[in-house]
Amino acid sequence: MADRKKPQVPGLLKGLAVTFNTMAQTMKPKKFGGGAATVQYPHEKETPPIRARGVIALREDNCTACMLCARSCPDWCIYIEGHKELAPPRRAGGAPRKVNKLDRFDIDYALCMYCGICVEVCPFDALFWSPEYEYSEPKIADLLHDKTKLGEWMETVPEAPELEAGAEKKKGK
Amino acid sequence: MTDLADRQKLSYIAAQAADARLNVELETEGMTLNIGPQHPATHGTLRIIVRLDGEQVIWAEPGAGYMHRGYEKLTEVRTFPQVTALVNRIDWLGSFANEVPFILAAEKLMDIEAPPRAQWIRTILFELSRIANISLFLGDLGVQLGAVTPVFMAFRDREHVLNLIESVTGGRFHPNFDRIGGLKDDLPAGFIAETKQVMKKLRNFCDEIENLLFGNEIFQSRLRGIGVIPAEVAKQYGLSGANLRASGVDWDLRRDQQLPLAYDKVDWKVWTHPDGDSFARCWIRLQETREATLIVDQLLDGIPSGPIMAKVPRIIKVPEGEAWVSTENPLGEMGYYVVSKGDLGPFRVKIRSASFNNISIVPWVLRGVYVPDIISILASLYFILGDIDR
Amino acid sequence: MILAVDLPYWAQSLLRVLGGTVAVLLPAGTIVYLFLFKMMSFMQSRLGPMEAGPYGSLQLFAEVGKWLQKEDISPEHADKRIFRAAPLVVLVSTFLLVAVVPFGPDAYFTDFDAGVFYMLAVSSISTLGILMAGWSSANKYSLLGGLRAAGQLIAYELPMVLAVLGVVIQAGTMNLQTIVVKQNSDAIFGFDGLGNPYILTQFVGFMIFMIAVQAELTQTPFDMPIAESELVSGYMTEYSGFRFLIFFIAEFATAGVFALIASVLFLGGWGVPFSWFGWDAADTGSIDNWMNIVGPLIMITKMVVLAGIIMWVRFSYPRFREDQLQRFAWKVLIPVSLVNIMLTAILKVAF
Amino acid sequence: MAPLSDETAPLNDTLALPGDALREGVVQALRDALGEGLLDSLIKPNDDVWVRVSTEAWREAGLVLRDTVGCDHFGFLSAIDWLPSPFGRGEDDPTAPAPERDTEIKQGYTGGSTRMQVFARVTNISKHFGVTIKADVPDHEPAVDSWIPVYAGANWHERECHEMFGIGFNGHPDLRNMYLPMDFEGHPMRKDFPLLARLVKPWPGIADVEPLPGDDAEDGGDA
Repeated sequence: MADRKKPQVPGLLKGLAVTFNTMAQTMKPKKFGGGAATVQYPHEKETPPIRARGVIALREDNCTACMLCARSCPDWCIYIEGHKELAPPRRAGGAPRKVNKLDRFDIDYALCMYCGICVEVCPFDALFWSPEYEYSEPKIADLLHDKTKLGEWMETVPEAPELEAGAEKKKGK
Repeated sequence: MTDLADRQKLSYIAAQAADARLNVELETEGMTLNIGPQHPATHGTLRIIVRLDGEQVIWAEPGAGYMHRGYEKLTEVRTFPQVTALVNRIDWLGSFANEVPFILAAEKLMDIEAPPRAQWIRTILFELSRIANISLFLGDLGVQLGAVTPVFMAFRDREHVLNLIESVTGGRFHPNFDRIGGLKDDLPAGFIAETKQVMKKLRNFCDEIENLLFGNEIFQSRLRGIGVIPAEVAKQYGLSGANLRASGVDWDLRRDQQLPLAYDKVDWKVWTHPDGDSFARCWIRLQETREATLIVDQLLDGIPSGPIMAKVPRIIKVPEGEAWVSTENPLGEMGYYVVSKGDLGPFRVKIRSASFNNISIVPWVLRGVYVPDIISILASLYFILGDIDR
Repeated sequence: MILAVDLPYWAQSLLRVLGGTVAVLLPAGTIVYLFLFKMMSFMQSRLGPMEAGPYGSLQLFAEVGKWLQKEDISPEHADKRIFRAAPLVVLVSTFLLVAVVPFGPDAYFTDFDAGVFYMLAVSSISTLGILMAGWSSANKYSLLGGLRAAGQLIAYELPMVLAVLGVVIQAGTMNLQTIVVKQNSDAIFGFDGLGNPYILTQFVGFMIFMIAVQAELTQTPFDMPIAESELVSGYMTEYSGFRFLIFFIAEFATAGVFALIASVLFLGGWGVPFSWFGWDAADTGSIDNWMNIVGPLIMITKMVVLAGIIMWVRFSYPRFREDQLQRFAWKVLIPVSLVNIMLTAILKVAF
Repeated sequence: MAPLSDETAPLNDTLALPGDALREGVVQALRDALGEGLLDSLIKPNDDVWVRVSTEAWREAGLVLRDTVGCDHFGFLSAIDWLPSPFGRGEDDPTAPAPERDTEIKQGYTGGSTRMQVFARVTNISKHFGVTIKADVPDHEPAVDSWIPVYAGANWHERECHEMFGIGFNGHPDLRNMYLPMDFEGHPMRKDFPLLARLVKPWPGIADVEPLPGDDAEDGGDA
């Protein structure tokens, strides 16, 4: 410590001042801009941003069981089964259309790594991100959610956010 | 810093003495202490076996690999977009920065370049993840040295940065936002204004840490002259990032190579320190955090408008070839050597992660130090387990 | 405890036991809740425990309950008898310490003339307990922690003794009660508005004493024996359940007791300067009996202030290295305190 | 032990990025020093330089790179197994016949003649360029000289490489496994080592859409 130059205020005192100021800041009432940085979670909740990748929601009607999401999933955590069905024709007098109907659309959230590739590749706008995050389960097997559960989360899907100045208008999804 | 040479000589002598004691076996029976794999100082699962004479280390051997996830093998069964989601997890604190070199390597092979707006936003997010990463280092440094408060300050202010990253990418830790040819999405409205606010807070955080830790005489006496790595040795071991710059080597991949990123558009400074000791490494990181906030501020002012995605085919096949791209990640030089055979996925990806090299110097640098210095040297070398083991 | 009422011996003993327990547990509880839970949290921009009781005030009981429920594990290769006894030894040292602290004109457990000497002697018993814990745990971290603790506590005993010596010279007695009375009734070079709290005349001694206390208590920046980032938890590594709880209580109770002792030695103990009230120092009997009730409160206030400083430093600083600590003790603290004693002695003789 | 120095490396040519002449100089320097040892080289304009040296010249080439060319910063050292994977990406339909797969070993840049190659990357910090250097690893006895005498940092990289590819490094003091238990059999990064996670579970991407009754002539599945 031979090379220690004497500072104006000893560093030891400066350190004490920093902790003291933080304490004062935390103890200051909320209305004066004080308060703790933490949030008392079950009582207050933070709102996640619009784009937050909380959980994947499924709009079942749009899904055609094309398997693109299951194929692009890096973790192999999407399981799809379906069957073909005759649907009423689009135009009056047309032939009945063959459509794919979903029997099973499961996402195993124990495997999912929330990369969002499935949502991105979906060509039919059937998968969406929802910022919902409170769906933990005591048992890991219960994290395999089926299409009903995924459909329920559709309600929590927000509108896409406005873009910053200078961005190009987006086309499609 | 006048007696720098003396301190280097002292540590050199201590290392020599440790060697001698080990070789001549004059010492009394030493004690083998096993630090880790689960130990508060290893923030993860690094194991260090040290042989002690009293409290002095005569021999140390790190044992990595408790978190090896085989990413190099995994990349071989994944397509290029899937690998992006994977490499996020290498250095999980600065995860966006992991994506960039990989995407740049793939773009190099495909011979496309992201549009300017995408490059700027990439650079902004790159620097934001650097801030998120290093601010946690600054807090953790305190914990390693016994000060409990800085880490909470770090978490408090890093939260703002993570919120920013989340508002853009949707992921706090694993953005998976970079795409071959550009970015997934544009910035949401209000991002620029908010980021400027946050950068102010971060600069304030840097000041607080400087007062709380770096100015503290105890802190300085713990780190000054400890764990000196001369520039020659640092280069031999392939140290990179702040560890290399702390040894006086002026080498920063953001400046010293031409990549399609916006670093050459802003005015910034590469910090170096001649000492090469633990204090220098920590000090460089502190300065770099501050510098990064300034870089972000400047970048925000000049984002060009335009598209964020170049024209790329919907199904990405990367032409045959080999490419090496490395960037200056928060931990150091992070690079990907991508070999493609024209398939959907890479044929081989060699991931050169910074911490692997940074930690391989540990047996060299730990000789002759005391047990508490093991911790401070490890902390100052700054590793992330995922980055060592991949 | 000689109160105005005459009590039978058994009742006096019971009162002493109760008083002792309160005097040990109350400061410990106050310090843990006020500083460890709340002040530390505020300094770190958070709120601390908030769920158990209003503002987490019942958190202490929850913690105690938690520790009591846990299994009492001792490692297979541990020296079991010593391992189990060690926490008690540490706690005993705390109880012995509190025995000489005067809380009021008549509110004390014992009042004997070698109080200072006794206090310094029993405070090192905890070293023994820590060494026992470190050795018997059959764990290298514990051993290192125990050895560090022994080296450190012994090294800091000396500056503490020397710092107190200044006070003893000034007061001319080793009786803690007399020291308190003297501080409150003396005058500084003729000015008697404040009495003579020795923090003013013995400021160097006070600083050295507080630094030594910080080291005795193994609080940051001197917490190498515990050093959670190096030695996991030092000598406490292998302890769990109520034995850990005892260590924990002992740590903070000792902090409280040392803060009490510091306030006795340097801040005027249970009194505020007597001249404010027109009391005559020569006759302690003239001091009103209610001082036995107010005195402890004054003591607790002073203790909270001093413990607050100890904890504030603890939450702000990084820790030293073992060799730096020894160097600091032997090369800085001891010479300075020796000079302090010399000056005190010269001034004492001169005036 | 490296000499002690406390000088700050002064750098004035900060953004003087290397030209291709510099890269040609690298190749020339290696050719001068190694002669026959330099087997092939590739310079991509404004990008990078690859060289391939013979197995015997591997360490010598490292010394030349460090001392003559000035690449004193060690990047990494690893290996490539050029055998195409016999398992693909594990996305095969177990019910369908096994797909035909390429089995031809085809090396990348600068060619080669063996299945495995070691390659390394070193950087010249003062002149801002890097070199990727490769060497064939003999098929019958996969071993090359260790680079530890050249770059001390190669130690861990060679251990990793030994463990993952089964390549020996002559002169390496301590080729213990880093990641796997010492009695682990096989070398995980070789292409013929299966990635079991992709084999034990069927790929969920195989189309599982039941066709309409009496409609099974059509390909059931992809919409």
